[in-house]
Amino acid sequence: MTSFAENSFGEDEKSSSGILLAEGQLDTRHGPILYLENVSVSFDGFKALNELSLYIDAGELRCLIGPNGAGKTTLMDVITGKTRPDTGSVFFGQTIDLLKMDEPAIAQAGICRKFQKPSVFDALTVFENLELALKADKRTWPTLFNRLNGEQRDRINQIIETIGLGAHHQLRAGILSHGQKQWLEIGMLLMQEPKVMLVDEPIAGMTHQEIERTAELLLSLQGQHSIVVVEHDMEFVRSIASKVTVLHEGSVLTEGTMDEVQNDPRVIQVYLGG
Amino acid sequence: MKANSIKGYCRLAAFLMLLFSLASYGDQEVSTQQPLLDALNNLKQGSMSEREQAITQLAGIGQSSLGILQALLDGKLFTLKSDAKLVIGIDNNQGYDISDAVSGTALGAIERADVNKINLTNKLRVSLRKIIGELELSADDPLIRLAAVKAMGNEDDDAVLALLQARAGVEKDATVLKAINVVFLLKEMNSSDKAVRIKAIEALKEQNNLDVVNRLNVMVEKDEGGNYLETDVEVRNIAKAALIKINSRLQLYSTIETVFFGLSLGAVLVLAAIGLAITFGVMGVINMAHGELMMLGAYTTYVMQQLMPNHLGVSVLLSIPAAFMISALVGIAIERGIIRFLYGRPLETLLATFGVSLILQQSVRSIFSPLNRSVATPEWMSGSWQINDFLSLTWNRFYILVFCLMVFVLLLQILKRTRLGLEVRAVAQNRNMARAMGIPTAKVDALTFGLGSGIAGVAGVALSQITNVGPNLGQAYIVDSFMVVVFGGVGNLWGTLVAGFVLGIANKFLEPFAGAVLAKILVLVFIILFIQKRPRGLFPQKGRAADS
Amino acid sequence: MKLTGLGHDKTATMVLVALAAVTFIIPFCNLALPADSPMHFSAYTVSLLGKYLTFALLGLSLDLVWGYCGILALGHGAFFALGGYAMGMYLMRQIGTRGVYGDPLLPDFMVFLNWKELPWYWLGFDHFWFALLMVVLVPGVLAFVFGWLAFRSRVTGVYLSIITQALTYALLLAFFRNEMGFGGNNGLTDFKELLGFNIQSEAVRAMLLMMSGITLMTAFLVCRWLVNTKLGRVVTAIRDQESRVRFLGYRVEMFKLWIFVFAAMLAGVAGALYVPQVGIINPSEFSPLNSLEIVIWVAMGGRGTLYGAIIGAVLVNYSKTVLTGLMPEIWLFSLGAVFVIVTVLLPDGIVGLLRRRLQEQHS
Amino acid sequence: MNRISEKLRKLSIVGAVALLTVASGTVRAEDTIKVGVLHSLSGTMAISETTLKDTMLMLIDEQNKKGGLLGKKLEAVVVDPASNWPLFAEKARELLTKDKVAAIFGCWTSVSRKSVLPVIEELNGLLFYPVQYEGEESSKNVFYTGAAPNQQAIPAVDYLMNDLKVKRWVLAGTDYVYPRTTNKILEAYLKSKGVAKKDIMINYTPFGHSDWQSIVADVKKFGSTGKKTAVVSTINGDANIPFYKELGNQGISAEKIPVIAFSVGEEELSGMDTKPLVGHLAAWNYFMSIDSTKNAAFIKQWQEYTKNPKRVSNDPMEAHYIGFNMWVKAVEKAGTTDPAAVQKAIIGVEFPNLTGGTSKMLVNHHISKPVLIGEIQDDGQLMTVWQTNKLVDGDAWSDFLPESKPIIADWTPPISCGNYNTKTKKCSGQTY
Repeated sequence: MTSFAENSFGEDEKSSSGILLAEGQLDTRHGPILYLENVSVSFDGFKALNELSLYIDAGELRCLIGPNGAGKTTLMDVITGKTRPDTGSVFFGQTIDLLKMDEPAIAQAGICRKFQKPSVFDALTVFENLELALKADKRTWPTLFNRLNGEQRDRINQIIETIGLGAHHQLRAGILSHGQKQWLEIGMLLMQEPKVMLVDEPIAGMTHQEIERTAELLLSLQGQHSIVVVEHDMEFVRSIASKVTVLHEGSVLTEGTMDEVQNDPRVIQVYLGG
Repeated sequence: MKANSIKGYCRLAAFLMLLFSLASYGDQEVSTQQPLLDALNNLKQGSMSEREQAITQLAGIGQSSLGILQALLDGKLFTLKSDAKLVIGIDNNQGYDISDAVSGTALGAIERADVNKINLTNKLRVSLRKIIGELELSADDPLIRLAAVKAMGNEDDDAVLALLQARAGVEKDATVLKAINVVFLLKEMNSSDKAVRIKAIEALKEQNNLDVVNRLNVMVEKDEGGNYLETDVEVRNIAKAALIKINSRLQLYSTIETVFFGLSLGAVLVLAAIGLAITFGVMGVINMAHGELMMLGAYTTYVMQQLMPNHLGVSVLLSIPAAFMISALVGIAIERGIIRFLYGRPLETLLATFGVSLILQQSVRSIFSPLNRSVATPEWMSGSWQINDFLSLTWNRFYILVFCLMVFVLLLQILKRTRLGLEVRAVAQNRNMARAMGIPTAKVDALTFGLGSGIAGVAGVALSQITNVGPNLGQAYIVDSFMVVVFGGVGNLWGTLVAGFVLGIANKFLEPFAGAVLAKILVLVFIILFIQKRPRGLFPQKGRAADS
Repeated sequence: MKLTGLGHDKTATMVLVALAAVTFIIPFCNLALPADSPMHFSAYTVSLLGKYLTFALLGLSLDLVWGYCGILALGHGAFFALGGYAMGMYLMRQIGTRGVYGDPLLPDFMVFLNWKELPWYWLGFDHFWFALLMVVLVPGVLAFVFGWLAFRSRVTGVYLSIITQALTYALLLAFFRNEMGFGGNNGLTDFKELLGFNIQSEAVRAMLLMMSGITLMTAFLVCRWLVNTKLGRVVTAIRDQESRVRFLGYRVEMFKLWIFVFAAMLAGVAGALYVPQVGIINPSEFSPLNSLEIVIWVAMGGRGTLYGAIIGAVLVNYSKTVLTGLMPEIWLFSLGAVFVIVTVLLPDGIVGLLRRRLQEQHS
Repeated sequence: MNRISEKLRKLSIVGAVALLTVASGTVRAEDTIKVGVLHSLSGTMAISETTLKDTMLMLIDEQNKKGGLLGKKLEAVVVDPASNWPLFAEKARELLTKDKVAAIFGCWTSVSRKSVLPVIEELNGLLFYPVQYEGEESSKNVFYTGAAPNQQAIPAVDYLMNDLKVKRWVLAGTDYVYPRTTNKILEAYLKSKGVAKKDIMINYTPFGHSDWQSIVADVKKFGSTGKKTAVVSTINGDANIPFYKELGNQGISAEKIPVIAFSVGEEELSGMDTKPLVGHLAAWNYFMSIDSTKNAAFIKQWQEYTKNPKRVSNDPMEAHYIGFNMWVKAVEKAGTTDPAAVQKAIIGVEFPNLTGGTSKMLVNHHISKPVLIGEIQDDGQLMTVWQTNKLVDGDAWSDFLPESKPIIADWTPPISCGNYNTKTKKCSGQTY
């Protein structure tokens, strides 16, 4: 069974095009860490993404905004391998072709995702949730005999502190508040030491303080990780984003700082419907 | 031995009699009175040999005894226990309306217990049928004449030929003439004259007639000695050629037949599954009691027939709404009583409904006894539609196929056109949103489940016409139903329809090679592999809804 | 579906103790004590309990798949039956020349359907070790192939349930065919010896009961260890949030497959222990309804707790035994009613009830 | 800590109680003679077996009216093995060890008998098996009151061959051991009568097969060659109705292609629409239509007992009737219900059957019976059209199977063996 896992994983690597560096290592010498070019996706007739092209630079914190149905979530699905685009190419760095990989492979390559509605494992404790996320050999047998060593333990506890759940680390995730779940999930992302974090509506259902702390958290992360945040709350976006991309009807409408974007007539047109 | 000699004798008698009667309808009535009475006396005697004799005597009498012979064949001939009088009885479900066998004067109604039926054995039936055939050769209805000719066709003895010869002389109806002609041609194939044989073959090879095929097959066969039964090589080759021609037609017809078989099997599967497609597909309830709801439908048919024993056809038709109502009500009861507490826990519904199915089964056992119940098939549903000698489609299957399509279309309309349908689809799509929009989801659930169950009941009516009506009826179909729904794609009625027919036809095309059991296995394996290719069945639900 | 709940471990220990009692005390009472002593247990009781324990093991294995991994397998009985057949074939070969036709090689059913030589797949079954190997291997391999196909192409939910049902149904029909050489509808029966001991002797029965008990306890402990490893947590996570687990970088199908195969092997062992105790194995064990019943045991006991499965299996079968004797005419009513009531009123099964009681006692 | 120990105590008590209830029944007053009735009352076989349960209750009732047995009353112990074969074994064990029954009357399918057999032999009980079966078995502890192949199949074929001049044969059966064996025997027999291979068509179908279209169509083709064709049906109960319906609808009448069935009796017919069946045949050792005073009395009693004037009787019922009375006679003869004694005593016991003859328990634990062939009438009755002029002795080991030809069963000394090989002079496979 395990051997199969290795093979299939190996295949993903080999098949990804051109000269390939050692596992996980990716080539961002040209700046961007994510390349999406002319990506189109359609669900029986309805074009969710339409010839969309987007570049995320290494270490940047990018915000995606746009009205409902603009294709934000679909975009994330494409990047994380949940949805296969009809056309277009998606590259991770120069070399790694994400379209040739499946979700686990992509995740292990270092692209992690937080879902719109917080999805944590209710049956498990906060600690266990993070433990599962921990970057480690994730094949079956190693997992079976896996024992946490000291530093991993520390790492988990440290993250628990970062996401402010220190008091609750033995509680089952199921009984956490909505906001706490959001954080836990962010924490799970961090556990995986990702290169790219895709964060879908992180502050939904959060109190003011919580929102501020989330903002701080995200800001503190930029630099070490490339982060893509999808959010409706303009205030929040303004508070964190240096660069904003507006999606509309499945393609990029405009890009720029919050102010540029907000003064762009097309954007106003889109949001206020003229 | 004895039997044969008697047959021969009777045919001769009949033949003479008939020539006579054909020639001129004389004053036989008087002259036949006496032999008729003798014959009837013989008939009353217990033993079969005497009956056989009596029949031949009756045959001798000719036309006038036709009525009695027919009654005898139909088992309508009785003797009164009181005075051993021979009577013809027409069943009126209390007893019989009887009339004197000889004079035909009506004698009123009578209890079942007061009469003895005059039984027959196959042997007697055979000779009886032939004799009647011979007598009917001059019947007024050309169809009857045709049947008569066909019945006599296989007999190769001169008496019959002579009869047919005589008939051919006076026959007006073209088809009957043709039939007679075929008989003669068949005989000519035995002629010693090679030219005649060839002519016969040439003439016959266009006929779709099994006797022809058999005769030709004999021609090209070898006997034990290894030399051909048909000595002449030229004739043999012509025969071979003719056989090839006919066999190709035969092939075509048998393919058509298989397709029909497949469709009708598919129809049954669809009927069984379509109700499930609603409760399971639309509502996500794994209803293990579905089979038992069908069973209820079947039992309803049985009860209806008990209520109106002498209007079979009507009772079956009335059973359809009745079964729908009953199963629907039971279904709603189940939904209200149990399932509504289990929404969002589809697997629990499986367990609960399994319990229900056990209860329903056992209740039926206690109420109707564990024995199968006999559900009669109305005339218009029994027998088959004889297209030609090679191809005939059984009526009941045919009707069920039609019925299945009707049910399907109706259901589709209900879901498309009606308010209920709209609400059902809405709830299926997004329960909470629907509730938010003020759709009474509880009511809709109940009605949906009722609808699905009702259709199961209707399916039961159909099943009662082709299989057992017993406590196990449900179990026999539940697994298959689930297969069909899943194969077609959950929540998609068209899927269910196509899936049913595909599986049915596949099964029927496999059966000849693989045998019934293996065919079923192969179909199952096919389903398993197919689901690997398309994890959501033939017609998967698309879009975001499907993912969650 | 609480994994860590009040009284969880206590109940588990209790179950273990009860099992231990059954496993060691009953056979002792059966063998050592004289028949007239009040504490003597008849051979009937012994074979009955033995059967229950194998069912419990079967339930346990299903709970692993369904309760923890969330795969509702409606064909789990197939693995049980396959294990049973493997053992049955060994027992058949042990008959040797003592068959009614005295054929040294062929089992009776082959003789009177005049088979000439032993089909290849019967070879090797005269060795006990080989049979044991097959007991785990055959179900294991089948589960692997089936699971590998199904999980990789992400067949989930009812689709998976139904094709597992299709699997067992197909096997039912296949083993039913006499051409298969597994004794057709009659299956394998009339066993004589197990490892040279008369299979009908009290001692062997007692030993079988003990074996079943020990196996069950070991399996129980292994499973408990398993679900508390990281793998166990991943599996539970898969049950609740499959796609999330995938996005964490786990190959979900591999974990499912692992559990599925492991459970199948357990089921196979259960079957192997079951056959010598009931003295017959035939295709009806493959019937979809049987597999459904297993699900019911687990649900009754309470899924996702392991010991719940054990309790459920024993209780359902015990009540079956009693009811079919006490009220043969109407026992189905009561059984059906029980299913309905339990599912509607006790979503967490009997264990759930038990646990609530314990909690009350605490507060 | 002590809470746990308390829990454990409670639990152990609970456990003990449960186990005791399982074990209970070993302590019961033995003031009656218990008779076990082991017939499925639920599940697929309930259709056939429930009737036999009622029959047994009736017979036991009657015996008690006559004053019981050995001065004791008889008590029926009814259990439901629920058409589940392993459950049959379990229930048999329960009856013998828990209820200590003197004899068991039960089983229908071969597989149920096979699964009960080891238990009966181990505990040395008595089983009376009332259904026609494939033979190839004779156990010390089982008495086969139903027909062996030579008491049903062979005579039936003889009738078709001699009286109906049948030349082509379709052997259709459900794919399990009884039809397989019967058809093997028949095939061998037909060949011995010079029937060519191409004139025999053999077909097997699964249990409860409900879609007969193709098979019936094949039969039709097979029978359309001009030669007289007949179907010998070993199709199992439930599948028969759709089978005959299909026959009728495809226009295969009894005159064209007669079907002779070995497992379709009055009771099955009562569940069918008999119109399309008229003239088809069945071979049994008893018909309800048999005109004898004993039979009339039996039917009257039966219909009164079931409070149903339309209730039919059938062959397995008669088998139980004979079997039970033979057992009674044997017990009286032996003066005890002890199985060993009864086994000895019952051999040679004679009892008048319902068809007017006197059946006898033979040394091979089968009984002698007349063979009747009847035609189905539209009232669901079978009218005798042929019958053996004397009783036929049941033969456990068919002489038409090469393997079992040399084997005989004789439970009297010196052989006292169920499968004694006359060639090797050996008695193999006896565990007692």
